[in-house]
Amino acid sequence: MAWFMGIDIGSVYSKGVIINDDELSAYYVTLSGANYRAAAEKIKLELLTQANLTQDDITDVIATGSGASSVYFASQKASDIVCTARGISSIFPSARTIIDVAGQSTKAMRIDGQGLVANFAVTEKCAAGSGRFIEVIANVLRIDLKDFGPLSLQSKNPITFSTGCAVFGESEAVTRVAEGIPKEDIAAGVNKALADKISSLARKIVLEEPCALCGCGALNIGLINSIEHELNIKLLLPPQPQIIAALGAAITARTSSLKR
Amino acid sequence: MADKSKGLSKASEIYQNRSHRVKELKAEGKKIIGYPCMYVPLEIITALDLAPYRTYGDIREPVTEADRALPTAFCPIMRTCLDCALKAKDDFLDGMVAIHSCDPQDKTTRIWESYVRYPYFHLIDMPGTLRTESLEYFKGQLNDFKKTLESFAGKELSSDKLKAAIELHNRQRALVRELYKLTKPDSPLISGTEMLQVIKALMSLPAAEGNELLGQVISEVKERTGGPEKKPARLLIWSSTVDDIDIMQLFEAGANVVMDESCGGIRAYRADVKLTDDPLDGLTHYYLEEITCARTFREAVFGEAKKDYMADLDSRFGYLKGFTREWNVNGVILFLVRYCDPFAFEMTDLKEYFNHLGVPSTYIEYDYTQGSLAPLRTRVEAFLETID
Amino acid sequence: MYFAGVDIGSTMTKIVLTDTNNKVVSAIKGPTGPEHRQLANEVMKMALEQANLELDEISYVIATGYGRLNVPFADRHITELTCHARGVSSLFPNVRTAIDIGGQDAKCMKINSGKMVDFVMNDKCAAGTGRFLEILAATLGIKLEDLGDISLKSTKKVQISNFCTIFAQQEVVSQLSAGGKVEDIIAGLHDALASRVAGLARRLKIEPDVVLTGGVAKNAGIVKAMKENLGCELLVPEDPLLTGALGAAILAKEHSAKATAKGEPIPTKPRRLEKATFFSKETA
Amino acid sequence: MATEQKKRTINRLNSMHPLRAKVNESYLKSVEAMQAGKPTVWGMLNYYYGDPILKAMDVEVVYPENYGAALAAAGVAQSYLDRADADGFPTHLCGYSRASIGYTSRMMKELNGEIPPEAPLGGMPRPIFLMSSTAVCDARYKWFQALGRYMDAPVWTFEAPLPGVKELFMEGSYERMVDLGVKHARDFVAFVERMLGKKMDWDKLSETVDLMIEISQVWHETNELRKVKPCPMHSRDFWSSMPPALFLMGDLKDSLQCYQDMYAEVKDRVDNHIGAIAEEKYRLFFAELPPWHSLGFFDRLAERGWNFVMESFGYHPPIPLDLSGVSDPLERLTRFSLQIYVGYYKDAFEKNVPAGGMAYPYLKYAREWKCDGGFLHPLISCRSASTHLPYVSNILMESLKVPSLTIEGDIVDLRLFDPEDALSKAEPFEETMEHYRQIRRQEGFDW
Repeated sequence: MAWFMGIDIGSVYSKGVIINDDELSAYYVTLSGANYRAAAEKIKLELLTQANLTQDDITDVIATGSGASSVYFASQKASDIVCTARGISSIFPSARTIIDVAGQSTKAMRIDGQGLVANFAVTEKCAAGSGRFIEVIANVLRIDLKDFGPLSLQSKNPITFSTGCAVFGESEAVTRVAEGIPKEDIAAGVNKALADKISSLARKIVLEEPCALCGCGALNIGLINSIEHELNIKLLLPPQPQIIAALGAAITARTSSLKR
Repeated sequence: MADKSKGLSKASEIYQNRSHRVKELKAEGKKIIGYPCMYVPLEIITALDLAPYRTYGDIREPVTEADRALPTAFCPIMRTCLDCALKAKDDFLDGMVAIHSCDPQDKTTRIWESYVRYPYFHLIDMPGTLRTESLEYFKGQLNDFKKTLESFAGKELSSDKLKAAIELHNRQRALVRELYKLTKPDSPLISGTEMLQVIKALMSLPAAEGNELLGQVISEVKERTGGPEKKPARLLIWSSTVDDIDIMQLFEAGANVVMDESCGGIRAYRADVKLTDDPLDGLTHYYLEEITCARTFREAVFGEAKKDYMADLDSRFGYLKGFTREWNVNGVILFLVRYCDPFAFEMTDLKEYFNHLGVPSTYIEYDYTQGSLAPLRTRVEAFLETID
Repeated sequence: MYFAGVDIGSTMTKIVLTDTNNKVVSAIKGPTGPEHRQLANEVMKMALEQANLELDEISYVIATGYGRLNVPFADRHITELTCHARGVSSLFPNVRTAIDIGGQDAKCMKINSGKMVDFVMNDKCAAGTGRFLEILAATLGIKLEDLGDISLKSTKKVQISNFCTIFAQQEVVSQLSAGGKVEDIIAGLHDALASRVAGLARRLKIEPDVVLTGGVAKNAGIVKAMKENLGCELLVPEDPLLTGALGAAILAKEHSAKATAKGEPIPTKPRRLEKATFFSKETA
Repeated sequence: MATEQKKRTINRLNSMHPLRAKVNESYLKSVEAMQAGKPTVWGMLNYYYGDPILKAMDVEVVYPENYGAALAAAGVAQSYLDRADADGFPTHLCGYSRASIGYTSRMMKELNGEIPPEAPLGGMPRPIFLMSSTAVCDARYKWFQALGRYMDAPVWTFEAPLPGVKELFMEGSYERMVDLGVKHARDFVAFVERMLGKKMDWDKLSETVDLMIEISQVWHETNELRKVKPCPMHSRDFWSSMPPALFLMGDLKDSLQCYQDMYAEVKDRVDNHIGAIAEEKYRLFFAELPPWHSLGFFDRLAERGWNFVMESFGYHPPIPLDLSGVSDPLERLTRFSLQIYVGYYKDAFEKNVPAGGMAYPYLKYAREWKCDGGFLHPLISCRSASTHLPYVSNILMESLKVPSLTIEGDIVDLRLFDPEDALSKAEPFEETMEHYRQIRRQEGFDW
C-alpha cells in the first residue's frame, strides 16, 4: 500500500490530505497564520497521526497554494488551479466547470473528461470577489462566519451592494447598519454582490454544466443559493470543499508515481 | 395647452418610468433611436420623424453583464449603460447613434454595437479642437450620419424640414432657459430635484411633447405657492452627468441647487443652434463649439507664442462666471464621476477659477453607485458647514 | 447650563459633557457596535452618572460622526469634520491644519481662526485609515495599542506596498515567512499609512500648527511616521479620541448661545433616554 | 529600463543593442540641446503626425509618456505622484500624466524652470511649446492642457480622427480625414514656424517623411518574418527596438541602418531555422506594454517553451501603403499616420467586427502569426490601453478559439504586477492552450 500527501498553503487557510491507492485516509484544515512553514509542519504531523503513519510511509508529497514554497518536505510544487481541477474531477468525473471561492481570490475553470484544465479565469486583484469580502462584513456585523449563510437566508429584502472594494463595502455595511438595516439583509446583500461577481466570472469562461463549487465559499449556504439563482443552475457540492486543491495535489503525486 | 397643474407630476411620472412614452410611440409604429450623449444632434433624428431617446446608466444596477466586456476601472456610467443594454433593458430601441465625444463612449459603443445588433447603428466621429478644418471634418461626419439615418428612415431629409426641427429644439432650449430663470429668486421657485426630473423627461420624449411639458411646468411653477423652501446656500453643480434625484436630494437637504451645469441640467440648453443657409453649418458650430463639456480642447489665444493662464481659464470656464453672478451662487460642487478623465483633469484649474471668482467650491468624487451616496452626504454637509 | 457632544464613529463612540465655560465635566468612550441608538443612550446614561447630572440639565445636544443620525435625543447633528475642527481649535488656538485618522476614514481640515474653511476626506480605501493598522495588527497577532512602542525599536523599516490593505496583509505574511523583523515590518506599515494620509493632507497645503487627532494619534510610531512624511512638527491632544465629541459640545453651547442672543427659544427637541429596541428602523 | 537576469533563455538579437542605446541618448541630447539654447518641445506619442515636422525643423522632442515610464523604472515616480496629488489632481488619473505633472510642478514652482537635480536620465528640459494628440485617449490632450497651468507655453493638440469601422467606408469619408490631416499639419507647420521664427525646409521635411516611412517599412517586414516557426524574434527584442521608430529618435539614417541590420539578422535566423527561444512549444502575443521592471519573467516563461511572437498594434508600424505617387509630404505624412488605425479597418469591416478598430488587429495576429494564446496585460492606471482587452479576449475565443491569459499590471505602480502570481498561472494555461489546439483542429483551423 502506498500513501501520498497533498498540502495546500493558502493565504488564509492551509489544508492537507493523505490518500492511498484508492481512498482518502486523512485530511486536516488549519489557519495559515504568519508562519507558513509552521503551518505545513503542523498539518504533516496531524495527518500522519490521523492516518497512523510515519513520514517514511509517504511515497511522495506535493505542495500547492500561494505558500507552496514553504512546504520544505514536498518533492515539487503544483499550480492550485490544476490541483483543484484534478481534485474535483476525482470526486465528480462528470463536472465540466468549477468555481473555487477561496480566501483571497475566486477562480472559475472549465475542465475536460480527464480533469485537464480547458479554460480558467481568476478575479481581478480585488477582495470584493473573494471570501475575504464575507469575513470583512461578518466582522462588521459582529457575527460568526459560520452563521453568515444561515442568517442571510432569513432576509426578506437584501440590500443592493455596490460591488466595490471589500473595505469600501465594509464602510457601506457600517453605514447600512447605522441606518438600522437588519443584519440578515446586509448579509444577503453581500452574498448577492459576491454571487454577481462570481457569476460574471463563470460566464466569462462560458459555463458548462455540471458545475461544482469548492473553497470556503462552498460552506456558505446563502452564497450557494445566490450563485445557483444567479446562474440558474444546480451546483455540485463536494464534502469538505476546502481540501479539494490538497486532494488534487495528492492525486497528482499518485499519478506521477504510477508513471514512474 | 393641457392642465397647468399637471406639469411637474407628469415630469416625475416620466422620470420614474422613462421608456413608457417611447414604447407607446413604438406601438404606433414610430421608430425609436437611442443616444448615450448630448453631443448627438437630435435635430436630425427629429426631422426624420424618429423619436430620440437618451440611454442612461442606473446607479441602482449592480454591473454584472458588462464585466465580461469592460474592465472595472473604467467610466462607471458607460459600464452601466452597456450593462443595461446587455440585460436588454432598452430592447425597444430600433437604433442607436453614438459619438466619439470621449474615449470611454467611443470604445464602449463599438463594443455595444458588436454585442447588441440594432437594426440601425451609427458612430459619429468628433474632433477635439475648434479649428476650421476640425469644423469641416465634423460637418462631414454629421452629413454621413444624416445619410445613414435617411436610408434607415427611408426618406430624404429636406433642408426645410431640418430647419424646422432646429427651430423646434431651439424652442426647447429657450423654454429650459426660461425655466432656469425661475431658480434665480431667493428662494427658487423650482428645486434642482424637480428640474432634474423635467430635464430627464425631456430626454425621454419627442421634442414637441417635451416643449408642451415645459410649457405646463413653467406656468405651473410660476403660479404655484409652496415651492422649495429657502436654504442657507445656493449651489451650482458642475459635473459630467447628474442623472439621479437621490443625488440631487442629497445636495438639496441643506441647500438650494439653483444651477446644474451637467448634461442632467442646462448644458444641452445653454445656447441656440444658429439657423444657417445650410442647416448643417449651424449644427456643426453648435455641437462642436457651443456645448461646454470638458472633452473639447479650448485654448485662450490659439497658437500664440505666449499663453496667459488666466485668459486660458476664462476661455474655458468664462460662462461659469455668468452663472455664479446671475444666479447669485455662493457655493459650487465640482461633482466628479470617477475615471472621467476630461473632467478630472479640469478639477485643479476649475477650483482655482472659482477661488479667483471668490466663490467657495469643493471637489467631490463618486463612483456612480448607490452605495457611494452615504459618504457623499458627509462631504456635502461638511462643505455647507464651511460656507454657512 | 450643560452641553453634550455625542460622536458615534465607525469604531469608537465618544461623549463629552461641558459646562458654560467649555470645561469638560464628563467624557466617556466605548466601542461602537452595530446598535448605534442603543449605544447613544447608554453612553449618555454613563456620562450623566459620571457628572451626576440629569438629562434635562443638558441644554443642548449635538451629535456627530458616522452614526450622528442615530442619536435619538440630539437637538442637531453636525458632521465630524466641523466638530473635530472646532474641538481641535479649542485645545490649540493656533491650529491651521488638523489631521484626523479615524477607524474607517481619514480627514484633513484647514482651520482659520477656529472655523473650518476647507477639508479633504478618504473613506474609500482602508489603506489610509486606522482600519489598516487594525487588520494588520490582527495579522501579526499583536495588540493594536502595542504597535507604536514595538515600531520604535525598528532599525530599518521594510518597504510596504500601500496599494491595498488586503495586499499589504499578504505582503506582511510573506515578509514574516521571509524572516523580516516584526518591528521593522510594523515601522513599514506605519510609514505606509502615514504616507497615504500625508498625501491626503498635502491637498490642502499644510500650514502650522498641525494637530493630529483620532485613536491612531495615540500610537507613537504613527506620530513619528507622520512627522517624517509631513516634514513638520505635530501637536497631539491629551486624548485624541475626544476632539470630535468635545467640538460638538462646544458647538452645542455656541448654537444655544446664538439662539438666546437673538432672543429666540433654544431649538431643542423633547428628549428622553429610550430603552432602544434592537435595530429600530426609524432614523433621525 | 529592464532589470536584466543572469540566466538567459531568450536568444536576443545583437542588432537590437544599438537601437536601444538611442533611447537613453535622446534624453541626454535634449538636455545638451537645451543647454546649447536649442528649442525643446514636449510631445505626446501622436502616431507620427507631428514628429517628422518637428524633426525637419530641427527641434528636440521629449516625451513625458516615456519619461513617466523612466521615472517609474528608476523608482522615483512616487514623490512626483505625491506632488500631483498635492496640486489637487485626482489619483485615478493616468499614472504617467500624474508623474509628469508632478515633475513639472517641481520644475516650475520650485526651481523656476531648472531641471530637478534628482531627475533621472538628465530630466526633461523646459519646452517652448507642447504638442499633444487626440489619438487613443482623452487623457493625452487634457493632460497637456493641465500642464499649461505651470508653463505659459502654448499647447498644440493634434487632431487624429477615428471614425467607426463601417462609417469609414461611406463615400468620401476617408478623403475627408486626409483633408483634415493635411490642413491641420499645414497649420501646425505655420505654428512651429511662428514659434521658432524660421521657415520650414520643405525638402528636408519630404526627406524626413520618406525616411520615416522607409524605416517603418523595414520594421514591418521584420515583423512579418516572425510568422515562421520557430519565431526568430522575441517580444523583448521588439520592445527594445520600438522607441526609435515610434518616436523618430536620433538620426533617422542611422535608425534605418539599424532596422535594416535587424531585418538581416532576423532573416538569417529564419533561413537557418533559429528560434528566439530554445524550444518553441507555445506561440503567444502580448497585449499592451510589458512590466518593464520584471522583464526577466519572460525568461522563466521561455524555459517553459513560451515564445512571444507579436505585440499590441498600437506600437507596431502601420500596414504599408504605396505613397510614391503622393507629392505633398504633408499628405504622405497624413495618409501614413491614418494607417495606424484604418489599416485594419477594411478586414474588420469585411469580417463584420464593429469594434474592429481596437480588436481586429489581435484577430489578425492570432490567425497569421499562429498564436496559441494571448497574454493580456491591462494597465490599471492606463485605461485606454486596457479598455478593450476583455473584449479582445472574448472575440479571440469566439471567432478563433484562441484562449487568453489576463494578468493585471500598472505603468507606474510597478508592484501591482506580480511575476510569481503570473508564473503560477502558466501550468493551467498550458493545459488550456493544449485544449484549444485540439478544438481548433476539430473546427478546421490550420494551427
